[in-house]
Amino acid sequence: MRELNMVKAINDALDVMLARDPDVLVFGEDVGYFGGVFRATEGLQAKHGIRRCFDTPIAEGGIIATAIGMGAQGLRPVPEIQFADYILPAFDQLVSEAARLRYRSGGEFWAPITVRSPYGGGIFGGQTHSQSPEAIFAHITGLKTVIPSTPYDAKGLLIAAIECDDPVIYLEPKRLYNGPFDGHHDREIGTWAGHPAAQVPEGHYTVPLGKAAVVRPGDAVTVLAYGTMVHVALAAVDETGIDAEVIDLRSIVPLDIETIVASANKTGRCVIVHEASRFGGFGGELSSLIQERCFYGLETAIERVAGWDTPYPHAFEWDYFPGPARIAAALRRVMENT
Amino acid sequence: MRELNMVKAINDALDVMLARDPDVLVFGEDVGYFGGVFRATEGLQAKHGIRRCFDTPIAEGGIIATAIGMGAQGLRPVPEIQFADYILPAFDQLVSEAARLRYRSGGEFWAPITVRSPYGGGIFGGQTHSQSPEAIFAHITGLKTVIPSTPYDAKGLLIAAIECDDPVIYLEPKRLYNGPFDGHHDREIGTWAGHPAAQVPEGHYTVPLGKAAVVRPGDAVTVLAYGTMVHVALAAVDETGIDAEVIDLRSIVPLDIETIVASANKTGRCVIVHEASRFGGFGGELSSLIQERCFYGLETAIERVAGWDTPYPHAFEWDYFPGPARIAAALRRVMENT
Amino acid sequence: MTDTLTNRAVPDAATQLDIYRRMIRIERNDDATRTQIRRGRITAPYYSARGQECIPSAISVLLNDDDKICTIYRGIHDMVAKDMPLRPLWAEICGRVDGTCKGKGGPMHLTHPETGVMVTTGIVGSSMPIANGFAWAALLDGTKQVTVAYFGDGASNIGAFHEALNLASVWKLPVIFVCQNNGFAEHTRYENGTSVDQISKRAIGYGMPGYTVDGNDPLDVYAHAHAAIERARSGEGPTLLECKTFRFMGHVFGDADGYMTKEEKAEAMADDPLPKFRQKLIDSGVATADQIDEMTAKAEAEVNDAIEFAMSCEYPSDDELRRDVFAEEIPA
Amino acid sequence: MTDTLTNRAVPDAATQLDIYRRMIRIERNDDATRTQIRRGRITAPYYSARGQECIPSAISVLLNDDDKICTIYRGIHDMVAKDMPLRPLWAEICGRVDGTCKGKGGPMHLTHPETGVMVTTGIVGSSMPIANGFAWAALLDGTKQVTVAYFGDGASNIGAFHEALNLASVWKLPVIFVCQNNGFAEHTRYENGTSVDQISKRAIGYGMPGYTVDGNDPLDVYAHAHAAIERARSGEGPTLLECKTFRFMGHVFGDADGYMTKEEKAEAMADDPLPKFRQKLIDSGVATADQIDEMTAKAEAEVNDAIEFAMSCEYPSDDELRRDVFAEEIPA
Amino acid sequence: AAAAEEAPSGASVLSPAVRRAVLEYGIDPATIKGTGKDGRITKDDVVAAAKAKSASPAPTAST
Ligand SMILES: Cc1ncc(C[n+]2csc(CCOP(=O)(O)OP(=O)(O)O)c2C)c(N)n1
Ligand SMILES: Cc1ncc(C[n+]2csc(CCOP(=O)(O)OP(=O)(O)O)c2C)c(N)n1
Ligand SMILES: [Mg+2]
Ligand SMILES: [Mg+2]
Ligand SMILES: [Mg+2]
Repeated sequence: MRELNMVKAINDALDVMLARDPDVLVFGEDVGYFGGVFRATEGLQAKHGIRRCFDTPIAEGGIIATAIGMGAQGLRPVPEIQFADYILPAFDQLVSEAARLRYRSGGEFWAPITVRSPYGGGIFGGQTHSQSPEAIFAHITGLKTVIPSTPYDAKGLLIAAIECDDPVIYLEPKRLYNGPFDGHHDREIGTWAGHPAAQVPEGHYTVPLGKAAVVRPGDAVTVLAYGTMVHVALAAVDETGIDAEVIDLRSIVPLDIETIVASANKTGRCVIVHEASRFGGFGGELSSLIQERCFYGLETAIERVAGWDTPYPHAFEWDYFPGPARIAAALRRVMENT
Repeated sequence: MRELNMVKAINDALDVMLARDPDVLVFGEDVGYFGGVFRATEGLQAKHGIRRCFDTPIAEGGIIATAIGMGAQGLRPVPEIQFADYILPAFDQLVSEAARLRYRSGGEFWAPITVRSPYGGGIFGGQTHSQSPEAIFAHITGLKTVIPSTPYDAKGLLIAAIECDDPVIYLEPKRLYNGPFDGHHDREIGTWAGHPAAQVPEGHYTVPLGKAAVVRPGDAVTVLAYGTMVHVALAAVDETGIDAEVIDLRSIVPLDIETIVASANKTGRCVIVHEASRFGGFGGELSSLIQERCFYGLETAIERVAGWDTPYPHAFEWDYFPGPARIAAALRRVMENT
Repeated sequence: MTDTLTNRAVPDAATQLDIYRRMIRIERNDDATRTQIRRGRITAPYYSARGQECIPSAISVLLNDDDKICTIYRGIHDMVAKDMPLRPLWAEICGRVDGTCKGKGGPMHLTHPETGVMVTTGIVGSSMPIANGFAWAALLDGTKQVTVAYFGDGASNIGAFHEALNLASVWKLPVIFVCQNNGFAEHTRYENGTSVDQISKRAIGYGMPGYTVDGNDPLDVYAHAHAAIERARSGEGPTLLECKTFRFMGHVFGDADGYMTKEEKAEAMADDPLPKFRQKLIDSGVATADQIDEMTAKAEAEVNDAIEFAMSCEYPSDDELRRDVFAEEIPA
Repeated sequence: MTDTLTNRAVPDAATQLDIYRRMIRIERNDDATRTQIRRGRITAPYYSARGQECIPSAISVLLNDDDKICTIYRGIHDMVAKDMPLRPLWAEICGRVDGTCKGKGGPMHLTHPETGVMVTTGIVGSSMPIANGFAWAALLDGTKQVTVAYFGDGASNIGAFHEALNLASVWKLPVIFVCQNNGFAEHTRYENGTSVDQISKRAIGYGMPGYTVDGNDPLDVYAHAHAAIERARSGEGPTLLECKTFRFMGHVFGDADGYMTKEEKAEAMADDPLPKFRQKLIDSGVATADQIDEMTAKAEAEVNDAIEFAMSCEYPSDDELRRDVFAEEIPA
Repeated sequence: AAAAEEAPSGASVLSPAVRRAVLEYGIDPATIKGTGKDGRITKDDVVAAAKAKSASPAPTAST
């Protein structure tokens, strides 16, 4: 099998779907001729033609709106928003239209669009090129939100998202494009080469939405993560030597609550990790769900490790970023606190 | 003292501030000449002049952006967004600019704006005229979010918000404009007349941001609510006869965590109530905070009573709305479950 | 500075009658809606389009069922003009399961794919750029389908308008942007929100034709719509039509109208497109008064039948609450 | 169809020299920035404005310190033209506590209220409507302060542009909207994103004057900016200036430039505003080559001093992380 | 909470999991020596105590 990094895996998924389904369209700013600022759409216009893969003006609201109309007429648009921070000008279209079309038409039509967007920090992007907006999407009923953490999953989840008849926000952890970054920014940073999940099959396959992956089985404590934080959490677990069960959620809507509950009931201890700032973040939902469903199974309070409650801080990137040390400290706390 | 309904109390707060501080400006769609679709700005243009209270085109992003620039130059703009559902086209301005200006200028300037907006359901408004978007604001660091539940608080909190040097989202529960709606939509609906909190002093006073109100002291269970749900929760408590402590949060950012923790530690039982849909809603943050800080004090799992995880449903308004019966059932459950 | 049409298409007699048929169907339907609300038989905010009947009627005679429209809260006239059947329309207004959206759209979000009524938004501006998506799909499929985006004068000031027109023009999409300029956005006058004397001039900024049209004159609307639709169908791209008109009933039914003078209102209402066109049809021998009365009676009967049908329909059952959130039903 | 200026103001000799001083200060600063990045002394995405120096320079000689500018990621030239001091500018680029934003803004969000550099956004379009707020404040205070909103050609296609221009015109705000049209938005050509051949034509849709200007000719920029600023200061409202130019270094420093032909690039670069204006100043006797060389050396020295200053500054202390989120410090 | 007022020491703060365990195993938490932080009783402590209890002769095994 071939080894691909995450960008190439995403490119491959788009290529497979463009070839397989004439209704699939790929577009966005610099996506066509140039191949995307992160190269995710490289070569697709040359191969599939300018009608299937094309550039757009800078108009995020208009891009998403166009996708909605296409979708309602039966196409499967896959717009790219260059950075997740630029989704906000399109927020109205996503919330008031894309997410709600199926419901308010009584199921007559819907918006089967997949919005791809690189997100997250650790790349010196500053305030508006580093944010993790998943929580605001997770709260919008009618939207699905998917976040891969490996090349294999990136391809399989993206194909599943495109084939899904609901609007999907597909957030790509840009810090993982080239390698499984584990948060040790001060060490040499590895690539995907040699990583088992960089083995990406050719052709069509899916990773189902709503199924978490237990990426490290363990008995002592449950760690919930997604995106870049999966790798950071794994590093922290390694470094503490604690027998943690690390779960990669892969999609936060739909959420694989069964896997989460089973693990939490087994370990009685949970640490939730995300890059987004903590207050009002998705960790709150996860924590409450576990508390509601596993209350009498909990040995200690559920902890959240997250970005600080500040704007994404240009000058304090690695302080803000919930790195292995912060996660390890939380792991130790929940193991001690009984 | 005068009795005022909530709209009049808000109007009074604006009037007081326009008179008191020449930097205060009030504007929005139909706000000037017409006095606002809910009459909140009635008479203000006539009294304070067209430079201080004026109409805008339909351009929510532009309205908020203008307010940001005014604020950065030292004015205190109080824009109205006619319905909270229309805030979304301005979401980028609120998140990427208003909330972040102070941080990224290193404290050199900021956006002391107060965005007033009617929100919430129970008025047959359907999908785009009924939503409760507080959770997406609460997650944005740099924004404060305030929600009054009585005329007295509405005036005092609004003045505090205007005087606050940070951007404040001030959400007005439109269902409460004319009376303390308790969720019994099938009964005759009362007005504010005779309600103690409809006694609104003349002139300037503030209700501080970040201080919750214990609106009904009790020992058996803590109920956290804000906006319309305060009155619905009170009705449910009455009907069950349970000795609940009902706390009106009044502002969700800043959050009065001390009052919440003290009550939860006292009662060991909590029910959190909001109109917004449950998944990813603000209840998740509240529930996790209590769980984190009061873990060993909890006698039973914290419950959330909220809107269903559907779009705001035109045809099922009263099914969706977390009315007294649903809250009462939750109260009974947490009292039984030990 | 706005464009002037050189070749003016003229509707033949049958088409003129068809325009009138649509207009009177709209008018009878509007009248009945207000009556039902007044009588307390339905509770809904109602944005009457009384006075604006001519615009979608003269356009819709040029459209096929598979041509799409995207419209707004004040859009029932656009739907009725597109010959959307009234029974499912009324059932939807009443929130019944036989409504075109199973009662889940309600009066502000009516849609009916069979007649091309695809998107109705309550958020000003949002439906305009969505129209581009339908148009793209048509391009890709190689059909001649066009999409009409209806919106108000106030809506021409929100960002979505700009993005919609620019995108449509860059991509030469078969869209007709129809601004129903009734002079007010809620209670705010045109000139207090709009910086240009004619919205059609904005077309210049998008390299597309823009026309200001008498929205109360069916022949003027028809001629311009004809040109725009021809242009769209032949792959040349979008057009902006500004149709000047007036809303007789104010913004929302029940509105006070203190924001204009009595004279101003009376003058605008004197240009009622319905009696004017009726008279014209009779004068020009296209139809007799009897024929028109018959047409009116027929429309009225259809409306009454739809109302009674709607009132007899069931409300959607509780399980519907959790259906259509996603493709799969969500758990209770 | 775009407007033509009748009364062209001409800068006197001293002003011309001042324009050149600003241009060379920008150019030396830009050159040094690229050198520092190349040498690995700073890590930051850098959006060079090499080639666009003339635009803000010819405008800024007409502005006072209390006139405001709102600009974008590609905006350091606009700041330097506004005579923002280079030490705090560089300290900010390097993320140091002596930076103009205590290191918390970083290279994409530089601001400096003392010289009127108020808003710099990374989100395309967002700063344009914010400019209106400064202008409103000026109206209210009865000052003659104007605000300049700088943006790119690509930015003229996003909704914020439309709302900004419409609002400014409806309210007759003292704003000058300056589009620095360099022919590309990232790697996408003008015509693939923009539906009109001249962005200045969009002014028609907002009832304001719009001019297309040679952005590489200081006298042309000056003349039009002069008219626009006069108009703004006298309460007549906003103007749209489209200044045609070219970005020599591509979108972001380090960019491949495969998206244009070598000839196209060479031709654009041949119109370098700097040597052209230098020669003109010498030819017309405004300055000698020596004077200009001295000016250049001075600019270079200032830049070098600023860089060494910045490198010697401390990084902000950890407590700064939690300051300036709100007026009050947040708890750790 | 009610439990907090009764016993002092480690037995006073029982996590929900421990509370359920003592109920299931029918063990009085006051009889258990906690090994957790600040002498807190862990679920393992309860399980160990239960094992010890069943290992000792059954109190009344009337067959
Ligand atoms: C984004 C947004 N802002 C505000 C509103 C409230 N609103 C509803 S209709 C309306 C006026 C629209 O005027 P116009 O576009 O002229 O259409 P008309 O109602 O006159 O047909 C406004 C401001 C809204 N629905 N959406
Ligand atoms: C809303 C938004 N969309 C996309 C981007 C990414 N982006 C950054 S610069 C740029 C091109 C802007 O082009 P133009 O306005 O012509 O300015 P220039 O860079 O040429 O000076 C784009 C698309 C962004 N920053 N914000
Ligand atoms: Mg899909
Ligand atoms: Mg109107
Ligand atoms: Mg450009």
